[in-house]
Order: sequence, then structure tokens, then C-alpha cells
Amino acid sequence: MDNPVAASKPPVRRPDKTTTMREAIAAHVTDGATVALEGFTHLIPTAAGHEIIRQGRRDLTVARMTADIVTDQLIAGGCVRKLVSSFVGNSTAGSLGELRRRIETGQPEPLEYEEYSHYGMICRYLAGAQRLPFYPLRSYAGSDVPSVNPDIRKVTSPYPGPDGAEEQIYVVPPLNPDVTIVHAQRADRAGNTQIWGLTGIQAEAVYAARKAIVVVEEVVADEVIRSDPNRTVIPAHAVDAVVECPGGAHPAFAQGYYDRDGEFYRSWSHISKDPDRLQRWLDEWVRGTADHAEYLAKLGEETRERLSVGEAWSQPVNYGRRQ
Amino acid sequence: MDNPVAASKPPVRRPDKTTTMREAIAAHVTDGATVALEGFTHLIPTAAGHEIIRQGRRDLTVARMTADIVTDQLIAGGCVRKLVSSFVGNSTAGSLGELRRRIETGQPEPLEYEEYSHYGMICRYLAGAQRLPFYPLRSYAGSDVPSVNPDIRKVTSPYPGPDGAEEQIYVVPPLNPDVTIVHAQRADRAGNTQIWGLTGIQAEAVYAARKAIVVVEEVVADEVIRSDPNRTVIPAHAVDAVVECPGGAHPAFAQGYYDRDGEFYRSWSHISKDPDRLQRWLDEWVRGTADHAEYLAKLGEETRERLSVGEAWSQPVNYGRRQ
Amino acid sequence: MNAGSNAAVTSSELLAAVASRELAGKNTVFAGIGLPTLAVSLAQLTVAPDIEIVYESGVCGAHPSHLPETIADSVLITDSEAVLSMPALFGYVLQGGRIDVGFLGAAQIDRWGNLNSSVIGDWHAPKVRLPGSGGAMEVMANSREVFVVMRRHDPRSFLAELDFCTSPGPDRALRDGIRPRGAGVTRVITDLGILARDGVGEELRLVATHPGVTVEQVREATGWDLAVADELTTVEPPTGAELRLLRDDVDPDRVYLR
Amino acid sequence: MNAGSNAAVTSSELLAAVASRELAGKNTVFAGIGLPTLAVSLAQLTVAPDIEIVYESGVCGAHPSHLPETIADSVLITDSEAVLSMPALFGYVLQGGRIDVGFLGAAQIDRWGNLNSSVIGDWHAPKVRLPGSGGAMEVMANSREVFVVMRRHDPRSFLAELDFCTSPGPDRALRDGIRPRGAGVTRVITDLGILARDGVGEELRLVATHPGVTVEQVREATGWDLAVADELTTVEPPTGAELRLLRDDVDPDRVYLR
Repeated sequence: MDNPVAASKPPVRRPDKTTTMREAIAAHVTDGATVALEGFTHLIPTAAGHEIIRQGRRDLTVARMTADIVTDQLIAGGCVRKLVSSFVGNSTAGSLGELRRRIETGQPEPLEYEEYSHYGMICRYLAGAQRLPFYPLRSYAGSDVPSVNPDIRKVTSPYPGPDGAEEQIYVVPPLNPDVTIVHAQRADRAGNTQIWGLTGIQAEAVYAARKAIVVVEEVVADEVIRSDPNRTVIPAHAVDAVVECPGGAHPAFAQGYYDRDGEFYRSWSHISKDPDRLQRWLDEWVRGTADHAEYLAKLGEETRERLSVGEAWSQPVNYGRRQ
Repeated sequence: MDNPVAASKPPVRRPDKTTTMREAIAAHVTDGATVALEGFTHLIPTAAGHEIIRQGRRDLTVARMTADIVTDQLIAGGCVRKLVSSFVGNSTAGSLGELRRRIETGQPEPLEYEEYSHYGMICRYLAGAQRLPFYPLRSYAGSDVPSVNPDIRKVTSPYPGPDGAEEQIYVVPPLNPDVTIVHAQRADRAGNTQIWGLTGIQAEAVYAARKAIVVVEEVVADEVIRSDPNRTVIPAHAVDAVVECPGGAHPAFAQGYYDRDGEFYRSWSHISKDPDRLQRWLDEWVRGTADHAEYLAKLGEETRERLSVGEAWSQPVNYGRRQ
Repeated sequence: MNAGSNAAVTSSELLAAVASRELAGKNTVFAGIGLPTLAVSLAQLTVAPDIEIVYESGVCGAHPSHLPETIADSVLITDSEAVLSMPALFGYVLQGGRIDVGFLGAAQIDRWGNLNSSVIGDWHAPKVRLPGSGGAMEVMANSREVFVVMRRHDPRSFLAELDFCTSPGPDRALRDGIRPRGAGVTRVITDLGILARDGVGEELRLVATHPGVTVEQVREATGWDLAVADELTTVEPPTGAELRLLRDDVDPDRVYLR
Repeated sequence: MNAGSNAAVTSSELLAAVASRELAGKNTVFAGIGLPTLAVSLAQLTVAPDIEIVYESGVCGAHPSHLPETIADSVLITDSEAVLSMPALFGYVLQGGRIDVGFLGAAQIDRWGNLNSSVIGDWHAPKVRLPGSGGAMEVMANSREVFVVMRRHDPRSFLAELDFCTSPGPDRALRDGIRPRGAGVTRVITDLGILARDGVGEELRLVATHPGVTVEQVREATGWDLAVADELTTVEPPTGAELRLLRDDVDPDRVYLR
């Protein structure tokens, strides 16, 4: 087994997909598009959502399993025509004022809402990523949700059920966003993206999409990624743009980088309850900041200190090297 | 966020599932059972296969995507009535003599063979792990395989296809082994199992099974596993027995522990070509050794030295700690 | 902070202690943050030392340094035994049938244990838009059984007719032509007592009341004609040992023991 | 070991060089070990510097220290960019439509590019039991197009009628009532020349012969009445630069350049 590749071999060239948040959103998020923003409580792409508001996108269909603060902000920012989701709430910290107003009163304009369960959304991404016409799941039997969502349908299994009788099962259709945006801890310039802690549905949402933007805490050297290829949750071939944006998940957290801003979560119920106050908040914190760096500066050193985390390092593993 | 759990809190008790290979096979592999042995070239559970031969199990249905040397040995050992697989070959190194004899000549007795493609097997494990009645896939259209495998069927999608017309798709049924056996680099005593390098279909094969045996290079302290929970491919709740068996994948490799024994792979074509020589090999190396430690001792220091690997450590990541 | 066991028993302590006892003999629990966490943590120290909590975020075998604020709290991840992707968690663990007991809450429940967490009023023009299913529909469809903990037992929550059924029990599934996999809601633990049912075809009936609570009180707080078990018992209040464990070990800073 | 470009061109060098040129403009290739690896490695150094090989084992962006012996060789994993699970590799990458070109081999091929890798003879009582599909069926069904490299062009492999169709092209899929996603086999590169087809409804036709090979030779080596392109060309032999790269950089120890 002594066949070392010649030391003279030129390194394989890797494309550089790094860009700015402004350019990534301008290039890939167009009016009327279907945009998936994923991250299950962890690594929420807040900064990308803010840039969509700054650029004044309209008529978006937003897909997001846990529609929380950034979704409420996008709706209040006038960007969203339709929401596809399985949980509309401000985590454990209260309500989404704008979303509730739109759905409960239709004011200032109605919001189309497509309701699923979490696994329904997961299976839609799974079908999308796998280019399947549908994905079967054991949810929805007896639920009222299919009565308000005609895209949830039934299929008869071609195999007999456990009792020998014909078996039916619900299915959901694929979700193929025009663009999926996720936040991650780190990536290389080609887009190999590593996530630890909660990894959620990010890989499937990216593979299901026509285009994918990965926002990261850090763009790192190829060697860092390649020291641990199993940590790569999203490979470069599925990524179109890499944006370095430290702190871009605030008020959500990034495992090992900063903690969740519980105070902000709790304050959102109050901010969003009053439509005027909510618009003032957007004017001040989003429309009034040039980019996420300004937003973070405005947030201040004290908040960032409060959210800082200590160290808990993984023990390394040996990938081995042929000798 | 200052709510540290009291230092006095007693540690959560974790069950100890460690046992010997002999006991694990005796307890979980019974005559006539369906046994999945998975590991895609990497981490093949060879030592477990040998123990099944030593214990003289009969009439097994063996499921294995890449049926290779250990499968040929199990067949020659008289353990297998039926094989469910998607690739029957000795990697790139030649033929499986016993398997070919059984299928081509029916001597010394015929072998039932259920043929799938790789993704067909993957989808069978996916359906099994997810307790689905079937799993759809875009393979088999126009293939002769469904004509010799009536379990591969079709379903009509309840959504119109891209051209607006009705769309059909092939499906496979779930595979739910009585027991799945996999090999891994390390686990804790409760069964939290970490794999790096090729992770294959191991998690799905384990979740699809009624019982699961994990054979590992090392049983490690809880703290090692818990320093990197994303590395855990199979959680404890899916594992029934943990067997420490260093070198248990030989002649396959264990990333970071030892390399593939290419010489042995190449020799298998010759060994297995002659049924008498093959039985003598089994007598000497399997039936004639008490356990895998004896097999390894017989293999010798020189071979183990030849297969040893150098170091290529992953860079650690910070999981963070609330302060 | 270490309150002695003489302090008055709070509603949270009562519900947590009662729920914990029902976990004897169970191996895996799907639980949210708050009361379910307290109940399972107490069970780990008493009746079910090997029990494992699986969180909707994908965390298995958490060993948190602080009490978690959400099911996705970073302290649940650091030092945990495994973190699963959403497809693995919902597909292999939940739908795969690996959960013995799922804990759920809801805005509305009916006599069959069907749950509504979507809307108050008409779905198309709701009076209140609630969060929706999240994973509740999957917990209901796939856990062997489901425990519901309701802090307030009143007719606004215990309804003869749900405004909308988000997470159906097995009887509704059967009527939809689909064979259910789990028993649905088997225990409803409230501030008034315990309702129970065994599975398909059975409705919830009152099996126990808290000390001082009358059957009539419970029936009045329930929006349907509540059946009462022949052998109605009185709930044993939290023992001194249970209270000490809850207060000193599980939640010394009273994050959830309100 | 560094042979100069004057040494006689081997069949492997010829096939690898010819196949590499066909990869201009492609981004992702699904390739096995051996000739396809050589072809893609050469393309990375010439016509397609950004091209990525995805291996059936799940490895993406390999940077091997030694030439790999199998698609699962440990040297492909160490220093690679990503390692995918089987469900991700086959589901998201292959069936997800992320592969531009899949490389396949086979024991038998017919005029539509359908492939047999299961049996010689009757499936139920085969003369020779071959390995079977592996992932070949999925590569065929899901790649935008498929290249087949055959070291020996003879009538035993190029058949009018396959003994068994393991991996069908799009025409067979259509007849089975299923709309194919890819074009199927678009190039067959052999020791005699190049056959090509564009997609559904087209059969393979001879588009180029190697220097010194006649059309009649190729037609005799083919088990069906092989169509010949109007503009038949002669394959340009490996250039000096291609040979130098293959011999000095890609496979200096002649692992696959037999």
C-alpha cells in the first residue's frame, strides 16, 4: 500500500463562494420567491432576515418550521405574503404580535398561512431534497389540519398492513425553496459547512433548495474543515454563497460562540404587541442600521458579554494516516 | 440565567449493556432469525460473523448491502438460508466462491437470494427505522429486478407530476431485522456509539431492528462520549448489547485504528474457490479459535503492524459552557 | 434557598410529584421544558432511575449544568450523550416507536384525549391564533402513551367539542381509516385530580382527586359529562422525600417550581 | 518511475485521457476507483479544475495522500471535505439530482445504453452470478448523463439483447410508465472508439474511432447493427501534456495505469 501521490501534484482548485450579506441577498432573494430560513431555535439566520427587510423584498413565501421573532420581523417588514410553518410562537417567551394581528384581524393586510406539524415540514424538506413526488408519514390521521391544508393527502400502501388489510397513510408534497438560508458555526470558502450542537433540518432544507446561502460565524481555513470531515453537515456542492457574519443568529444562540438572549425574547412580546412600537423598533434596529455589524455595535459590549460562553472542548478523534 | 443545578444532585444512572461477544450472539441471534450485518466496506462486523459460525446458527436470513467476505464465510459456515443484498462481490479484489457456487450450482445446497440496488436496501432500512409501510425511490423504472423481486412495487402519487400527468413511483417495503449488528470505533457502557469516517447505513439499520448489538474497538468513559455528542451516531436507547472487540472488523478497516488488509481480500478469491480449502480455512481460523482475541493472535504481530495507521487528529470544537 | 419540606406544597410540586410516579417502569420519555422536566427529573431520582428524556430539539441523555429554559437550551447540548438531526429524531425515534411516554399540553382537550393547540374559534378567522402542532401531532401518533399535564382544570380547556383538532387520539385516527400505533392520552394530571383512559374506544374518566377536591367540583370544571371510576381514589400528596428532591436537587432555584 | 511521454501509450492512458476531455464544463462526477478516478483526476488538472468527485462510499472533496484502492479507502476519508451517510449520499446527492456525470461499467450493454451487472444467463439459474447493481441503478436513474468506460469492446459485452437489465436507461423507464430524470448513457468509451447518444429515443452510434481502427472492426465487435455518425472523427491520442500529468502527477506508481 505504498503509493503516495507525488508531492509535486498541484492542489485541487476549490471555488471561492464568499460574499457579503448584501450581495448574497440581492443575488438570490427576489420578490415573490419562496425562501426557507431554517435553524431549530439554534443558529437562526436573523441577520439574513434583517438584510431582506433592509432591501425591501416583497411577496415572499417564507418557509420556517418554528416561525419566531425573525419571522415576525419579516412579516412586519412587509416582506411576506405567505407563511409555511409548523409552530408560530415566540419560543417559551410569549407571542408574535405582528403574526397574530395578521392572522386574527387581517390588519394591516392578511397573511396566508399554510399549517403543518413539525414532521410534516421535515418530510416536505426530505421529499424536496430527495426529489420525491411525496413523502409518507404516520401523522395527520384524524387531525383537522388536512381539512384546512389540501396539500396533505393519502396514499394506499401496496403492501398489506399488520392485520393483513389494506393500509392507508398520509403524505406531504416536496418543498423546494427558491433559496434556503441557514446560519452555521463555520465554513471554508468553497462552502463546506460545519455545525455542532443542534443540527436540525438545515442539511435537508439546503439540499431541497435551488440556491443556498450559508451564513457563518467564521470562514475558516480548508485545513480546519478537512481535519474533521464528519463534522461537515452541508458539503460545498450544495452551497452557492458563503457569508461571514459573526453574531448573526442573535437573539438565538450559536453553540460554543454565544448564548441565547432570553431578555430579548421576553421583550419581543411587548415590542410586537403595539404595531407602532414594532415599526419604530424596525426603523431603529434594522432599517436604521447599515448591516449586522452596526446592529451588533448598537447592541453593545455589555449584552455581548452577558451572552458569552465558556469552554467545553470536544476530545479529538484520530482519522489515521497511511504510513 | 444563573440557575446552576445543585452540585449535590446525584448523577443520572445509566444502564451497563457491556457483555462478551459469546453472550451477545447467544442472547440475540437465534436460528431462523433475520440478521442485518452492516458497515459499508468500513467497520464490517467480521468478529460477530465469526462468532455466529462458532455457535453454529442455522437458517438465518442475512441482510447486508455489500455482501462480501464475512457473508461468504457465514454461507460456507452453514448459517444462511437466504441473503438480502444489493452487491455480492469481494470489493475490487475478486469473487465470493461459496456464494457463487450456491447460486450458480445450488451446491452443496441452494441459497435464496433477494436482489436490490443499494438505494433499495437503504430505503428498506429507512422505512424500517421510521415504521413506514413503504419507502418511495426513483430507481427500478424499467429494470428487470422487480420481475425477480415481487416485493418491489409501484405507488401512484396523489400529486400531479411535473408535466401535469399522473405520476408513478416504485416503492420498497420496510426491513425490520430481528437483530442488527454493527461495528464502531467506540461506545460508552450504556451504548452511545460514536463512528467517524464512513458512517454508512449503520444508524438506520440499528433503528430498524428489534434488537441491536454494537461491537466496538473501545468501550470508553462517559466523559469521552459526552465531550462530543454530535459524534454519537447511535444513541444508547437503540442499543441492547455493547461488546468490546478490538480488531473486530479485520480484514476491513476501522478509521484511525487500523487499515484494510488488502492482502487478505485478494487471497479470499483463492481460498473460497475450492470448497475444501474454504472449510479448512474456517476450521483453522474460526471454528478452531475460541474467540476473536485468538484469531488476532494467530494473525500475528507482523500483520497488525502492517495495518497500523499514523495520526491525523481532528481539531476540537467548543460546545461552550454557561458561566 | 433550600426550603425544608414544611413549606406549603405548590401546585407545580404537586403536579410534578404526581406525574413522576406514573413513570415507574418506563424507559424513554419525550418531554418539553417545565413541569414535564421536573416530573422526569424526579422520577430519575425515585421510581425510574434509568429513564431517558428525549427532547424535541434532538437531545438525548442530557446532563445540564443549569436548568434549561427551552428544549433547545445550550446547556442541554453540552455534556449530552447524543444530538440527533430532525429527520432522525422525528423519523427514527418518534415515528420509529421508541418513546414510551410523551408529555403534551394543549389549549383544549376533549373526552377522547384529542387536543387542540392551533386556534380558538374558526381556523380561517381565529379569535386566537395559537402556536399550532409543533411536534405534538407526532408525539400523539407515535408514543406508546401520552400524559397531559394541565395547570388549570376548567371548562374553557376541557371541552365537549374542540374548536379544531390539531393532535388526534387513536379513535379519530381509526375513523379516518388509519390504524393508530399508540394508545393516545392515558393520563391527564390537573390541579383537581387525575383523569385516565386505557386506549382505543375508551373515554377519559376521573380516577383520583386531590385531597379536599370533590367529584362534583371536577365535573363542574369539565365541559362534558365526565365519567367517574368505580374505584375513585385520593391522590397521595407529595411525600417529604419527593419535596426535598424537587426543592434541593431538581430545581433549587425555583425556575419552574412556581 | 517518472516515465517520459515517449513510452508507448497504454490502453488505460488512452481511455483515461479520452474520458477526461469529455468532462469539460462539468461540476460533479460520481466515480468509482480505477479508470474513472484517473479520468477525473486528469480533468482536474486540465479541462475542469473545479470538478468534484463524489464517491459511492459518501466521500466528497477527497484529498488522498495515496491513490485509493477502493471507493472506501481510508486515504479518501482523511483530509476530505465531507463524509455523507448513505441516506444523504443516495437520497440528497444522487436522487436529489446533484450529479452531472456518473461513471459506470457493466458486463453487458445494449444499443440504448441499458446495462446488466447481475447475471450471465438466466437470473434464476445463472451461468455466472455477477455482483449486481450496487448503486449503478441509482447512478443511471439520477445523473444528468452517464459515461461508460469499457476496456474491451467485443460482442460478448455489446449485445443486441441483455441477459438481464439491471440498470435501465430512460427509454426502458418510459416504457415502464415512469418519466426519467436523466439522459442515461451518453458516452461509451472503449478500446476501439467512442459511441454516443443524446438521450431518450436515441440509440448509441459510433462517433469516433481510435487511430488505426476501422468502422468495420467496431461493427464486428458490436452485437447489434451499430449506427455510424455522419461526421465520424478520429480520436486524438493522448497529448504529451496529458501523458505527463497522468504518469508524473496522477498515478506515478502505476496503480491503475496498467
